[in-house]
Amino acid sequence: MIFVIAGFAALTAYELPGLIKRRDAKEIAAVTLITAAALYYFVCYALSVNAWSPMDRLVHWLESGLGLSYSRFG
Amino acid sequence: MSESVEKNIQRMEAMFRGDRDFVVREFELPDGTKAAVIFIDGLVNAKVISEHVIKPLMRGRPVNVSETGSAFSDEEAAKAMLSGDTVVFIDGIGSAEYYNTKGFPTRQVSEPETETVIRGPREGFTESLQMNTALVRRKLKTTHLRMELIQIGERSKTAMCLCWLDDVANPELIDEVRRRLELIDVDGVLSSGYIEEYIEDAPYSVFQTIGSTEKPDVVAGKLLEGRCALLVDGTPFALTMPMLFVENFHSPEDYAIRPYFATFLRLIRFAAFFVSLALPAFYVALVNFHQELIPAPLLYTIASASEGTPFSLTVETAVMLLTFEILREAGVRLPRPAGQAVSIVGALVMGQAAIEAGVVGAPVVIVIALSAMSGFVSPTASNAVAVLRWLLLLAASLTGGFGLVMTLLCVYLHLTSLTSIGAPYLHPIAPLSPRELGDTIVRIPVEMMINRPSPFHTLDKRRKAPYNRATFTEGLPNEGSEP
Amino acid sequence: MSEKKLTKWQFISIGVFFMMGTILHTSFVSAIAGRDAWLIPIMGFVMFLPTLIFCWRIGNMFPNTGLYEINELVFGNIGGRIVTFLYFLFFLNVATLNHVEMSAFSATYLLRGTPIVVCGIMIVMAAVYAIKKGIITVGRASGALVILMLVLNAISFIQAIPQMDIDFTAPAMVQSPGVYARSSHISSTIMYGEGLALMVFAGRTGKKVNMGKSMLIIMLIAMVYMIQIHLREVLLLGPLVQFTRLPSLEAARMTGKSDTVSRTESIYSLIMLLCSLFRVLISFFVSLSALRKVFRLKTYQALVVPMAAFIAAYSLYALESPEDSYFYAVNTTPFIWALFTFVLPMFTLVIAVIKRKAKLPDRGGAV
Amino acid sequence: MKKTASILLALCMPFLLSGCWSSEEITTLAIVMGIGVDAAADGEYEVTVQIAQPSNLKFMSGGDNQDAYFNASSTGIGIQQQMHQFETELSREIYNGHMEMIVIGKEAAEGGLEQIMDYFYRESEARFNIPIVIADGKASDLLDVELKLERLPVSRLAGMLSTNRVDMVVRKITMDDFLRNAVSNSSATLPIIEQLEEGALETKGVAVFDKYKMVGELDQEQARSMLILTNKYGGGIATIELPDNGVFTFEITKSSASVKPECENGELSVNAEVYLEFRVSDVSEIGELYSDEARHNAEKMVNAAMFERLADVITRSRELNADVFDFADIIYCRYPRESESSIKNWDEEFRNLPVSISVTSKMYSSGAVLKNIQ
Repeated sequence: MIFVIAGFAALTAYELPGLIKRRDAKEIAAVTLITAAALYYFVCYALSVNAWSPMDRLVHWLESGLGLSYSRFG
Repeated sequence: MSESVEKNIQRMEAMFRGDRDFVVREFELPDGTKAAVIFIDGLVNAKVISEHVIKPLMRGRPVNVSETGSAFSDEEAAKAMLSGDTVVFIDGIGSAEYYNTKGFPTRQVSEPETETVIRGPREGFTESLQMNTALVRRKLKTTHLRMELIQIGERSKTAMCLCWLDDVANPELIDEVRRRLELIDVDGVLSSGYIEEYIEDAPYSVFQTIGSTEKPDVVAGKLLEGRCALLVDGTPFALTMPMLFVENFHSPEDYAIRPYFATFLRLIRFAAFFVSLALPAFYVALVNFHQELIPAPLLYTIASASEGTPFSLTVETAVMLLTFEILREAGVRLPRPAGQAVSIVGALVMGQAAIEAGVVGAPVVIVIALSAMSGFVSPTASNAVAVLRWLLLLAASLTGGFGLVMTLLCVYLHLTSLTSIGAPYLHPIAPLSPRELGDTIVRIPVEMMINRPSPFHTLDKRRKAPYNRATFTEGLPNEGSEP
Repeated sequence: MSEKKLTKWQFISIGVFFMMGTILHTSFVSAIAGRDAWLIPIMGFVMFLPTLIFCWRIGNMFPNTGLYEINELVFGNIGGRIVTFLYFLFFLNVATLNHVEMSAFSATYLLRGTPIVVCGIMIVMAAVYAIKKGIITVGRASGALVILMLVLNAISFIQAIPQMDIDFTAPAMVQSPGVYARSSHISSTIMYGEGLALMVFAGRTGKKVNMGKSMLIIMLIAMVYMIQIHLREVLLLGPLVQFTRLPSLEAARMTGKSDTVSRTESIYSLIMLLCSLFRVLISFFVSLSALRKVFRLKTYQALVVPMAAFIAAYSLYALESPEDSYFYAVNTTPFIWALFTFVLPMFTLVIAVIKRKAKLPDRGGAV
Repeated sequence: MKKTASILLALCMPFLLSGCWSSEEITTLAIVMGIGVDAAADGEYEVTVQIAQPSNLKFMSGGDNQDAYFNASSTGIGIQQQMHQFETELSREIYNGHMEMIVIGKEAAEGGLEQIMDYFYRESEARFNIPIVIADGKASDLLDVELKLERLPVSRLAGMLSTNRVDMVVRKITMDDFLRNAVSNSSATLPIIEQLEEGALETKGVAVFDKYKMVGELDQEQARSMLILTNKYGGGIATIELPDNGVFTFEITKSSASVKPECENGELSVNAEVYLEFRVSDVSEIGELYSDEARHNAEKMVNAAMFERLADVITRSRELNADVFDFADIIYCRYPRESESSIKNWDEEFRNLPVSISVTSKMYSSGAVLKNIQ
């Protein structure tokens, strides 16, 4: 399991040297941000910790908050 | 270039440092001035020199030889001598005259080994450029057939002839090829294989995007389709650009036999390509991952066959594949009679013994033999297939059907992204143009082949006017026209 | 020499291939509608018409401009980028949900023992390779692939006809209207709605490609395709269609008479795999180009691999448990999707028309 | 190009390290061909699994056919548990992708099949169209039946159901048919196979189920009439006892029944018209049959006999309170609104649902002989 994550993390970091050469600040920021997010979820999965998932939050808020869900009116 | 003959001869001898085949022949003109003839023995036709160069000079008559030129410097003279001309120094004249007396021995026109054909022209190219261009000229007796001479190779100075039909081929294509050829700056070009890799669009791809053939009629056919060909001096293989993927499955014979049989053969070649590419991987995926796809009786035979074998299925398949590749290579490398024996004996004995000894299961041998044999159906694609087969086998052994499908998709995408000098490689399939599927996967009757392939943006789109069969069919009795 | 634009047929083949990816979603509709599932795609198409009208009108107003450029033209620079960011979130979630379904499907049926995360990564790898090769190559490749898929689909339908039992659809249209409203809402937002992603390709199509017309052709072919899948499931499984999690695969397992060709569902599942991979691929690409438009990056090549890793990782946590994406898809996702596939396009259309009207009277020239 | 090549390499790296999970060598699989479930003490089940031994199964012309299969069985609470128990016991992994038959013992059927069925349809390897059979005695004995033509007892059972055209009393019921009935109001039926002495097998009749519990049996004649009424009868031999203890046997070649529900002002009723075509097999003393008059009274006799049998099966199913003829679905399809209320409590409704039957038959050949050779 750890190998899989290590493999993928190494891979995403593969892009960085190419980018640094191109000195494009915006792109480097975007790539590091996304890689960090990916790693966050992967590590949570490896340690089987429950990560924060926006989709889940949105669904629960819609269901309980606005009641916008078929499960309410069956 | 100095006036006196001796000084010229000494400088030339210094340049050639007394090679054995450097010949000097001094004589005197009728009016007493000294003259000398130098040439390279073996590259020239001695009879022509003595008859038409030395004798007329000695008698004061002019030299009547097809091609002459004058050299003003040592290099030019050396260059002329090296390409088979004879250089004449005359005392008192600052320049040297050279006459075309080429005459080195060449192989006779014979049937090519690689592309044997049952029905259709049998002549193949030889090593000499003059003979090859003559063969192509004989096929296309039109003034629009351009033959442009290009010289590449700093040391080898190989002469190449780029030929195309200037009223058919797209000038941009020709300029593009010429530009790529001029970029090549290498010291020796010994065979057309070198050039192929230089001017290819995708040199790292497993697939060949420049076609090569040994038969002038094939070259003529391709020129008519709007492509250009490159005849290289010293190799019997002509390069045809741009090449499409479907050409791997065309053989010159297709146009000499009935359309139905030709279509049948082409479909078999396509099927053989897929079988040789995916069969071992598919077999491993089937037995290791999707056992429910195998019908019960077959499942029993496979299970009982692989009961005693020590290796896992993937290792077994890989080992058998390797042995077949070794056998194939042995069969090709050995001289003709021995080669035949090795491959047959090897395959039979090896396979049989392996099964008896229980090292390998019988189904595996069948699968590998079938896939190896079907690889030979299209020689040009077989080297690509031999490499991809291993990639597919790896994917199938790791992830079964899933991996197999994904890798096939990646190969397909790789093929679509390839271009051969600008023309999309999978032309009628990837950028789908149904009308042109006619002459690629299936062979429609000759009458219907009216347009030239579109990716080459040929100047003259139509191959010929539609064939007016009606004119002579009324007369035939069984027209059903009797009252 | 080779053109860099998508021709009409290539765009339609990408669209149809994308819409064929709904084969994994059939349980959303058949779980609710049961034996009338095969009528739902028609109602879903009707509910999807407003968005189609949006594509048609916007396509005519701004010919050959992608969805994101339209946003910027209509909402100005900042507003456009915000709307594009909304679309980015939408398409990211579309890609993630499709990815979740696909990895759950391949983990349970094709590669029985493999953990879900590995299947996820393999799917994403294939998507990365395709995107690295460029979307024009994918367009070119999808031309022949779509025809192959449609032919294989037809063959598996015809092969199943002897097993089919017509009177499973017998008491048609008798269920309560709420059931029909709910399932056609699901169909129009999830199955058809995600087709909005195709609007992004408008910028890359050749001159003579009319957005509206091609989207209409794509959606009609998709409708016929969906009716055919549902019909096959209902006629083979009958009332059981409400209970199975992947009815199209169970239907494939049912067919097969003679023992030799009996169990062909593995081949059918590979077709399902390819179609849904394409759906993940296109929505992934679309969210990537949205990100690029929002942050004005020069190329998205650098973003491909990290974004793929993110989707593979995020899909593990997007839903409570990857196995039961059905629960969300049936209850809350249609509302979220409706926001993006119905409300946002309508809003853009209204603003565009108002802007067009405001411009025309005073200057009288086209935009 | 170098970039994509390196990316591909890096992407493959996680795989080479972590190996392949779902790849099972074929030699490590125990190929399950059939499963038998019997009720054991206090709610436990005895599961017997028939596993093929491929090496003996290979076709060996004239070889000694030692057993090409072996049965393993174990008792415990659920079925899934037993399967794992087998895996520990046998050296190989259980693989039921090729399962051909499920055999269920009579007591287990009477006890209710929810738990058994739940394992089979939730298990993603097994298929929906596996035939299910009820064993009159214990399922494990049925799986051990003596072999005549086949190499596996399971394939002998499967063969019995699908090919015995001669006496088509029983139809092959697959798991999805059974589940479909369990879902709707009509009740499911499963064939019962009885093991007579020294290895003879016979389809004894049909077990009737209410949802998942077995509530009763129909004998062979009733099973045939049920098939005729539900229009699934492929043909078979039937006999009629004549008054002076003669026998009139005829072979039904074609039978079609059209069952039409009617509803006059809220009153539901069903009208079944049955049309039979038969051929005379052997007859004790009717005399020549080629004359129209003789033909008519033979047809009248068959009509009467069949009418009485059809009526008998309907009364029997009313006793068992199981709608075996799918009347519920047929009525609901035709009159969804009106039948809404009665479908709710279908058990009582079915008991007093008026069913009118009419049988017409046609004898189209009296065999190769014009009249009895006497």
